[in-house]
Amino acid sequence: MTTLLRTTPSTRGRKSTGVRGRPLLRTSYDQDLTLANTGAKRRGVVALVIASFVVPFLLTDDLLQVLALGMISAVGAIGLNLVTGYAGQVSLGHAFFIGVGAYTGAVLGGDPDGAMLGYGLPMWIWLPAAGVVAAVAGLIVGPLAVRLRGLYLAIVTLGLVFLGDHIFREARTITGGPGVGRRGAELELFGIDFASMEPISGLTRGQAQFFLALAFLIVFAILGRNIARSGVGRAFGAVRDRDVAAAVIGVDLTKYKVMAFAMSSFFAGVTGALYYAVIGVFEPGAFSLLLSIQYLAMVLIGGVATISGSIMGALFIALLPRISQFIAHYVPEGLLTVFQLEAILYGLLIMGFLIFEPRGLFGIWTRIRNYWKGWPFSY
Amino acid sequence: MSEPVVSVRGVELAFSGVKALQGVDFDVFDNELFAVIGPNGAGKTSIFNVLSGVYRPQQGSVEFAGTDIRGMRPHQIANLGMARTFQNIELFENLDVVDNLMLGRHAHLGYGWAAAVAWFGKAKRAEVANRRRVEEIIDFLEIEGYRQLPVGMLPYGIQKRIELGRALAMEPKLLLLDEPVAGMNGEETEDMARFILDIRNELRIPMILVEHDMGLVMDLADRVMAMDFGKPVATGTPHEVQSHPDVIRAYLGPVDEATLAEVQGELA
Amino acid sequence: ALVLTGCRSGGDEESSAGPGITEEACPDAVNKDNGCIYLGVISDLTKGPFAPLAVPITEAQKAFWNKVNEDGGVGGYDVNIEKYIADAEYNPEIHNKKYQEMRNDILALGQTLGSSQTLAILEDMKADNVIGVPASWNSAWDFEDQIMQSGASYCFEAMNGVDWAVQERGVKQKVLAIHYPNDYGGDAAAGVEAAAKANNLDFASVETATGQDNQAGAVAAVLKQKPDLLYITTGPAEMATILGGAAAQGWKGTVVGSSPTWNPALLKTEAAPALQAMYFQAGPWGPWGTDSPGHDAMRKALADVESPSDGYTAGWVWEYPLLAALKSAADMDGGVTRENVVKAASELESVDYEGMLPDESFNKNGEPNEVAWRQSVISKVDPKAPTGVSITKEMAAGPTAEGYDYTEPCFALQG
Amino acid sequence: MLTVKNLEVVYNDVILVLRGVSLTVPEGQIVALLGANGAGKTTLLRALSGLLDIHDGAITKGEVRLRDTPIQGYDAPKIVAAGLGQVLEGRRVFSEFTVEENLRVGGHTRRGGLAEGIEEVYELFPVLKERRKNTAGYLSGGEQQMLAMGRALVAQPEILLLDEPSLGLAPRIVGQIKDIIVQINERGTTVLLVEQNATMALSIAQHGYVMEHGKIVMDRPAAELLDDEDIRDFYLGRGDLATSYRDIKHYKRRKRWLS
Amino acid sequence: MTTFLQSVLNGFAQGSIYALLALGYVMIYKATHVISFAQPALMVCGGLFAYHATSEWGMSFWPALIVAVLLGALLGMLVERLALRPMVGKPVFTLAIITIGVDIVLRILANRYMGPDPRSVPYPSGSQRLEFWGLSISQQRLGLIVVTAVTVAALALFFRYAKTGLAMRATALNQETALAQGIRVGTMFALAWAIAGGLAAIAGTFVAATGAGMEQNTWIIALKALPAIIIGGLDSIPGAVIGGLAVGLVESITAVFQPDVAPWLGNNFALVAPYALMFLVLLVKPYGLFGTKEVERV
Ligand SMILES: Nc1ncnc2c1ncn2[C@@H]1O[C@H](COP(=O)(O)OP(=O)(O)OP(=O)(O)O)[C@@H](O)[C@H]1O
Ligand SMILES: Nc1ncnc2c1ncn2[C@@H]1O[C@H](COP(=O)(O)OP(=O)(O)OP(=O)(O)O)[C@@H](O)[C@H]1O
Ligand SMILES: [Mg+2]
Ligand SMILES: [Mg+2]
Repeated sequence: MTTLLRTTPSTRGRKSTGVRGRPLLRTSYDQDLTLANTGAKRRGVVALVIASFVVPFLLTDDLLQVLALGMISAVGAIGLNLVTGYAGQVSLGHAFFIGVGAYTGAVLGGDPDGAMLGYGLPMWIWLPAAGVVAAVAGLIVGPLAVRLRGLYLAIVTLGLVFLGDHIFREARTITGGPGVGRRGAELELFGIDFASMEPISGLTRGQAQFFLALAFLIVFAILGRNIARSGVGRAFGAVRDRDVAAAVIGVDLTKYKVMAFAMSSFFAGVTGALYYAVIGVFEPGAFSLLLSIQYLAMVLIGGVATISGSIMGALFIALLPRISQFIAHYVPEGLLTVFQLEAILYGLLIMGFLIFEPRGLFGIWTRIRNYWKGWPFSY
Repeated sequence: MSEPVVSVRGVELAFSGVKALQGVDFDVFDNELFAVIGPNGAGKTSIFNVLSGVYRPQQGSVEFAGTDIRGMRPHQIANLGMARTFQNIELFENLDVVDNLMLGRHAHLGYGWAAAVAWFGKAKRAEVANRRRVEEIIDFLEIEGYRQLPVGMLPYGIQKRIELGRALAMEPKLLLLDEPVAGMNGEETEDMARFILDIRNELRIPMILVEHDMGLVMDLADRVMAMDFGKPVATGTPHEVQSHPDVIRAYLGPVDEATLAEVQGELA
Repeated sequence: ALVLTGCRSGGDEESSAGPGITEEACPDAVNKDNGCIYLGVISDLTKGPFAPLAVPITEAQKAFWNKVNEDGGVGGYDVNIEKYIADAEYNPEIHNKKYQEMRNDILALGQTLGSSQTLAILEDMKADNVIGVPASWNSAWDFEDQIMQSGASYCFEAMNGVDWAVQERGVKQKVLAIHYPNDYGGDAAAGVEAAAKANNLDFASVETATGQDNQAGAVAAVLKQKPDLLYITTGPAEMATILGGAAAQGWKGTVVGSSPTWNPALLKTEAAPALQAMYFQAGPWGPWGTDSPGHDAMRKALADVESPSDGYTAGWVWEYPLLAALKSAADMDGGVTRENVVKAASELESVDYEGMLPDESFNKNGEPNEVAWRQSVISKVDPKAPTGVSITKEMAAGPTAEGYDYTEPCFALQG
Repeated sequence: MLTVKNLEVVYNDVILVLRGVSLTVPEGQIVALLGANGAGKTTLLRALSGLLDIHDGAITKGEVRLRDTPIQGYDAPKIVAAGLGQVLEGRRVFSEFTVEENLRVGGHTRRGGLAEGIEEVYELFPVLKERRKNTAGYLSGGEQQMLAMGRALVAQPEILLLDEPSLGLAPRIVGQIKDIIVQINERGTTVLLVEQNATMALSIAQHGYVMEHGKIVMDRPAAELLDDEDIRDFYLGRGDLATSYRDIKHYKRRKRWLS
Repeated sequence: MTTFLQSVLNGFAQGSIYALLALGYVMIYKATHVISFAQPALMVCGGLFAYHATSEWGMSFWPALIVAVLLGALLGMLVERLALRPMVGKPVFTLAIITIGVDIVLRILANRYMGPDPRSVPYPSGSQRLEFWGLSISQQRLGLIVVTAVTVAALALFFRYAKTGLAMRATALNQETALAQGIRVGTMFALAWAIAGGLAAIAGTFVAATGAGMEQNTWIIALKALPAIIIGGLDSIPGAVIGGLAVGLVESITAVFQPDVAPWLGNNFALVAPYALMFLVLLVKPYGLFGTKEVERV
């Protein structure tokens, strides 16, 4: 039984957040199954949507870009959460799948006259294709997961990152090679060029990309949620918690482990393609262990096995450099330069966060929610 | 009686040095409650593991619902209609009660990953329909109050009941119960006994029961197989098995003829 | 306060003179009455592979502009290169993000380190009319208007190194280029190949990776190929490992490396004897200890530096063209604006390098084949020199570089 | 002598599980603690042996004293060192270890005589000796339970807390466990026994407590409890074997002392 | 043939470094089931301790090595106490991410100390080499191999005969049960980290004594030990040693021969060859060569 993401093997029962929600009256199972199944959730969603439309008009382009990239990586984080959080297969190989997606997107959607391979296909082809190619890569890796457990699997997937790095470095007509890199796919959808510096129907590039990323995130978050709430997501949870028991009740372990990898890689693939299309130029070094770890941090900081947690985690990691930059400028320079401080703070914030809130942002959110649910009576 | 639901012949199972099962033969028939008893380490759980495909016996044949299931993978056997509970609770502890039971219905969902991703339409209809069945089981086992709680934090007795529910949700053709009343007090044991009787009488599912609570076994079982050191030592009605000298020896340890007669007398 | 300044407020940030330039004095200004020009730096300051070089480069550039300010500034402005410094960890993605953060606040980039990194922002730079000083000597930059590079590219430097070795070290048969597979190593290897061809030498090349522990293949290649000349473009530790390893196993020959292969601290390692015997450096200009007014000024400005290195020298020299462009923009209609700086830079035909480089070495006004600078110097190991090397052959171009048809970069960065 | 006064325990800062529990385990006695599933018995034992914080639980009120020393602030190793041993609920053998390694870990705090200690356990449970080189995780449920018991005995604690030691054991072994408890008690070990098998527990205990919803609801000599009608009904099931399980026609209404 | 033997010898020496590092990972894994991504930083710090001892305190190599080991152990304990102890009982992957934070922090501090220059520790007999049968090996590589052998033997004995060794493994398997046996779980963690810190310091010192010494990018070496521990089996001491040596050998042999034998594998395939070997081993043995199989029965 893998215990990597669960608590250390100490308890028969597992700790849980505890506070019981009030029994909420439902009149049909159907209602119970809808996405926003409580009034509070529905109001929350509405508030979020409104906020998303206001934010781009309040912030400068550079911050909007950070947020847009954060939202795009949130899709990758959802993908990682599917395989690692929901299905319990710890993967350090996410960077590899993101890379596969990024290069698929760049090749299919890249400039046909550029120095690197490019076919100039439209976005509605290259984006899903990037996901599909990455998913196929996931399908190939999946069977390994059936044989391996826990950290063995984690390090093997880490091996993928190194092998991938080698391939990316050597496939120069596709990737440009180290120190050179290549351009991502052309960012054009419905005739709108999202990479253009010219205002797009009144919107700046930052605003336009923000909306593009938002739409992308909403679509994939819903897909992710669908997987999570369906029989597939439940089967993932069963495989994670107790795989023998899962098999004995009729869950095909091989099938679901492979499926988890494929689905997760699909999310990684589309993220990779879009992310690096927005970034513009990228080189093979981008898909290193560090990237995998960053995604793992998103999942852990956001909250394991929650879709909204993945999103919060991704935004947090995206904003973290800004946050540490902000704090670093308030600490007097002495022994360390402001940049060293910044880098150290990045590490410290991740640590501090996990130490003080091991359940992640989603845990904080649940606590706040529970508090308000009970308000003005507290339990 | 009619065709057996399960028919086990000459099963041998060994683990590096330990002979867990040797020459095990038995049949279980429709609507029968078949009990397996024996001292610790006799091989009872191993029989369950062989039946559900967790262990692969070195020898012998296992037939279930007309299919030879030896060598089949656990989920395939489950999909043929075999369900079980475990000696150590094996629930999905991070999932809530409803999800645990819904997982019991995994094979009945009838939609694939594509429908799941799309959700609306087929997947949603299937979820609603199956959820209805699960609610029936929740009613049957009287666990309404725990529906939305993660099972990990529930008391032991309730967890045992949920595990039974998960097995029932599979609509099995055969139900294997491994020590369902271990760790329960008298009253809880009675409740469990009642559920077992209801399953038998209302749902008409044949069962194999492994249990150390002799009172329960002798009262409920139609037939009993007693085992020791991986071998069946006696099979028959509760009364027959109870007074079998080998069984008494297995349970009480080596006894002389006089005490044996005494115990037999007491039991009779 | 950078998070907070993310608000879309308009108003005060855009001053009359355009982005990156204010009538207000610089923070901690030398000349309180001057306005302020802000230069950005996007470098590799903490975790990236070039941090050991980039930190001195950045320090030297701060010192350079500080001296400019002490001399009265440029066209009524002081120049500030301290406020907008960003650490991009040698990562194009972060480089891009950092540029987005500062793009409205700077007049030009006083440093943009890394080729793919610079490419990641080049289109935006062009759209913004921002010129930049690279921290490299890449032949590709000779073909970019908005990138101002000083000295000969790695490619010419390598040609000159090989030509020199043929003339002075009796290299006759075989040259082996060991290089990183990137813009730096690739550019140099192309130069080595051209020179090998021109000199009728056998040529072979080996790509190697960063990390001392990853040089076994390179060492084996040297032992197997037995070249008489080894041209290396790696980092210092890698170079020392290769040279030391090959020498320990009996190889003898000449080694020429580009300037990034050198660090004086290598003379304290076990490879020191081998280095002294075989290593030479091809460089774009004289090292730290060279005698010239510019070098003097630099040494004075950086007097309290603990251990001098040629990272400082490079950082210092690179800023001269930018200073020249600012000066000439100041004389134009409209004074110092981004547009004028871009225009001035593209029209520069010479730059006053205070003797560190010949004035005519910088010329952007014409086809690269005509105007690109092709001369470099060769230094030898000299434990007495402050940075462990001193010039053995003065600035010159070898026959290969002289005759090279320079219609495209030696090593194509993606276009 | 172990005394607990007015103990209150909370999990995750919110779930109040013990609500003012007081009890005494006199030196040299066997005390039984009964209670339905979820009453809080295991929680109480965790509180006594310093294992609460690993479950995100905490003592919020009250006092635990071991021979007049308050020990509620101690961590588990310190409590073990003070002579309090525990057989954890649900076996919890080190599954990747062999049987013998498990026993050796059990003797971690024992000073000397480890080999003899292990040998004694083998005498009590011959199966374990047969399986000494086997991986503990592959033992049958009952064998693991024996191992858990054996492991606690190697440490030779002065006070032993037993959490359902008879769980999943065949009747013959239950009898054996019972004998072992009596035996070690006679050798001077004080025992607090949590059991669902009330007949067994009460037949060897001097005193008994019944716990319900985190409170002690009965506190009587064991013999009296054994005679109490409610207790018989609730814990011993079908009274005196008069009826068969087959005759149970309806689910019993829970008799609660508290409700 | 000599080329081959020489590359084996070189690989063996380099593999010793990996073996020491791998042992560090294994120690921490054995007591906590966590893979510590802070090992690179501990190695760098260890090397710098030795550097400081030789260049600032004027010590010679061997005393400096001992100082480095002690300081390294202390640093390991400090890290454990500050960053890991509060997380006892939390999911191990959360802990792994925390070690990454530790690594970032320590490495920045180390870089701050190092500055741009490589720092090297002088080895007594300098760059002298031992020659035999046409092969050659430098003195300090030989010293490294001997030190590795001694360390490994000491650790193996410790785990074989000291009850602490067993207690440490018990802690990793189940903290609560270990506590209930009176094992000081915190002490076990601290001990594991101390040993890991000490091992990393030995590795770091020898890294600083060879080639160009310790510089800001040297930390990457420590990642090579990751395939090593998988090849050997995560919790096995002999496994770590054999895995480390295997990685060293494969790397060295691939570096020398792959460019000629299999050029289609691309440049610098040696960098990923250890991972290729790891895949092969796992295909046959899912728990590495000597790893303990996870026990699972229902
Ligand atoms: N996977 C395995 N590996 C090694 N030995 C095993 C394995 N499974 C079972 N055994 C051995 O086989 C024997 C029978 O075990 P089994 O679990 O079937 O007993 P049981 O009758 O269920 O006992 P209990 O009543 O104690 O649960 C035991 O001695 C056990 O050690
Ligand atoms: N770690 C935990 N977090 C939250 N609640 C818990 C935790 N452990 C136990 N509980 C709750 O505390 C209550 C008492 O549990 P406890 O395990 O002490 O009962 P018990 O009397 O030992 O029951 P059983 O007979 O089933 O072993 C139960 O309601 C249980 O759900
Ligand atoms: Mg069993
Ligand atoms: Mg309990």
